[in-house]
Amino acid sequence: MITDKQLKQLVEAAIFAAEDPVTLDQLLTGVLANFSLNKPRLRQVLDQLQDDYKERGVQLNEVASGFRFQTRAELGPALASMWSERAPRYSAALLETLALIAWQQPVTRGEIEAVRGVSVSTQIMKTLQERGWVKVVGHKEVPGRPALYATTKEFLNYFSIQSVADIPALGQPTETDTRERDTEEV
Amino acid sequence: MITDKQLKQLVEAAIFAAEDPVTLDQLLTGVLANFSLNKPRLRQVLDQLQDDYKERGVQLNEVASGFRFQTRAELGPALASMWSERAPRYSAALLETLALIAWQQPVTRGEIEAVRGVSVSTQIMKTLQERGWVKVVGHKEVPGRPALYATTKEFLNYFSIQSVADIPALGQPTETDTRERDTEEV
Amino acid sequence: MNSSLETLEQRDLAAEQSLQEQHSLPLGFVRGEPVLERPDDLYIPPEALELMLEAFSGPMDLLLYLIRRQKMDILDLPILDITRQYMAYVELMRELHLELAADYLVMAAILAEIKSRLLLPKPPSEEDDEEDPRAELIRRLREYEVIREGARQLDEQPQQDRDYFIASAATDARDIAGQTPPEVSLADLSLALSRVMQLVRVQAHHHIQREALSTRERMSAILERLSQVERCDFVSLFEPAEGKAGVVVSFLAVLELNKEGLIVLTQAEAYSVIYVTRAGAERVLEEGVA
Repeated sequence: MITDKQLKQLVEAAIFAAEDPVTLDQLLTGVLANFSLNKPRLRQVLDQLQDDYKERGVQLNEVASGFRFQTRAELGPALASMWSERAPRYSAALLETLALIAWQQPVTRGEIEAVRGVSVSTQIMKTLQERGWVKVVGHKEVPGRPALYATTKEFLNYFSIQSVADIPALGQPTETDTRERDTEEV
Repeated sequence: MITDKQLKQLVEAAIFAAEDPVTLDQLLTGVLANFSLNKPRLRQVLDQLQDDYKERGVQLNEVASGFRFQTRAELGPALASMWSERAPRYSAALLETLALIAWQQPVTRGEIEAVRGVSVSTQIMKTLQERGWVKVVGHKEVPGRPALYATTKEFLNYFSIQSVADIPALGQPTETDTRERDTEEV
Repeated sequence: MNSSLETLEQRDLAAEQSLQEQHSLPLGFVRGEPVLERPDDLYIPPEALELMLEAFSGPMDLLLYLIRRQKMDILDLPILDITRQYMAYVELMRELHLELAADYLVMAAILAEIKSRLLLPKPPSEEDDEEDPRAELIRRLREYEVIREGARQLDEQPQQDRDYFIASAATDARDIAGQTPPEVSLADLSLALSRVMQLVRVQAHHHIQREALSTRERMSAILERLSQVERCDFVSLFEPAEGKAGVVVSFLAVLELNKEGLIVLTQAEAYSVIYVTRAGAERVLEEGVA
């Protein structure tokens, strides 16, 4: 039989080794399959583990899809430097979508796609909205009631312009235009 | 300033959150950049962490390319049953090729074939490179300029060895081979 | 795993047969077939031979096996015996048209050559000078043996996802890191705008009016306002402080919104208040009134 200590080690290791959160059932039918164990007993083990990690850099949390270890919330900002390489540049597709929204607003995704001749990825629309540059101002009264997108005040503020009409017109390239333009996809 | 407890939590969380093993330098210039810390002090923290985890289901190990947490050795069989699909098995031909590259690196495919007495399949070389265990480090200046292969730190990490010398059979060079052997990763 | 191990152990070479060979061999298939138990009986069922050859990683491996089976040292390579046995296997492979044979044939040629040199009578005077014809093969066998043993030891090392697993924790730190979005210059935006304008010009062949920009923007502002209030007074859409130009822009925006069917203008009677509602909202309003 398995000792209490071994049992705790096994559950702990299984949760750490799993790529996704692990449910009680997954543990019972997986690593614990050979040790007839009931749920209340496993719950106890998990409670103990949660307690063990209370003061540690990672903690055992129960999320919607099961248990997982995650880094302590307060450490987030300090840990963020591990991934804070310079943000990649926005793709041409994203900027063109943004320009089209600015120009043709209020506009549906279908209308943007009609002009660009390619589908606009959900990721691009999400990025633009998360950035606060684009928002939904209504829905078009056609089948499917597609969202109508428009630019925001934050968008104007970011580019320090009063209105989208202030976006420099064609034929007046500034010196910054000559910069390298092979933007990376975000 | 950061307390000793916070420091330990931060290092612990960073190693758990990192995708690959983490070196002292990576920690010092990364998450710890804001806390003027020296290597001996960080070593102490890592020693303490190693100690903290001695009896746990996961342990802090130093492998070829840094520190990582990994599951306790005895738990391997029980855990493997949960993820049997994750454990690939390698053919004798692949392992021999890998051992030969580790032992005689940098080595050409022709040289591998000469020792094994059998042609090395392109599939094996592809698999070894895709796994990140073997890479081309140059070309031999002979007709055809064949690629010279060497093993990587990922290879050492995967097989839990610090250096090729940890494999006793490969530990000592053959009398026929006096070449520099420890072509470390660049 | 256990039953297959036992099967292998019957093969009198358990001590030297390497672990990884067991891996590559579909052992369940063999079912205790005494494939290698009868060294002198060269009858081997074709499918068993195929499996057996799979167990060997090449001619060197087969040679080593033949030597070990005779409990001989590589240094004493009994070339006549080994060559005879090796040729028998190769002959079988040829009969079975096994693809593996090519590399095995090269070794067969080497063995045959050594054998012939050994059998050739030598002038006694030269005997000391001439190198043992087996020397090169012995050297290769020893070198190969190191590799084979190295591969076996490598396979016994703790391997990721087999003997140990990487322990990792989820983190929200990555999302925090992702919160520094890329910078965009106004010039970049201008260039993107000119690209899409060009696209439209090519598609529509109509004149592009940049002046329309502010009208479109005003349309958005009106729509947004109408998403917050059910309806509003037409007059309230105009901001006198904006001056004449601003009023014109607002007026154009209302006309355009109406044309595109995005708003509905209602007026109970002449000169009464004109109400502006979102298209689709009027139904809700009417229901509310009724």
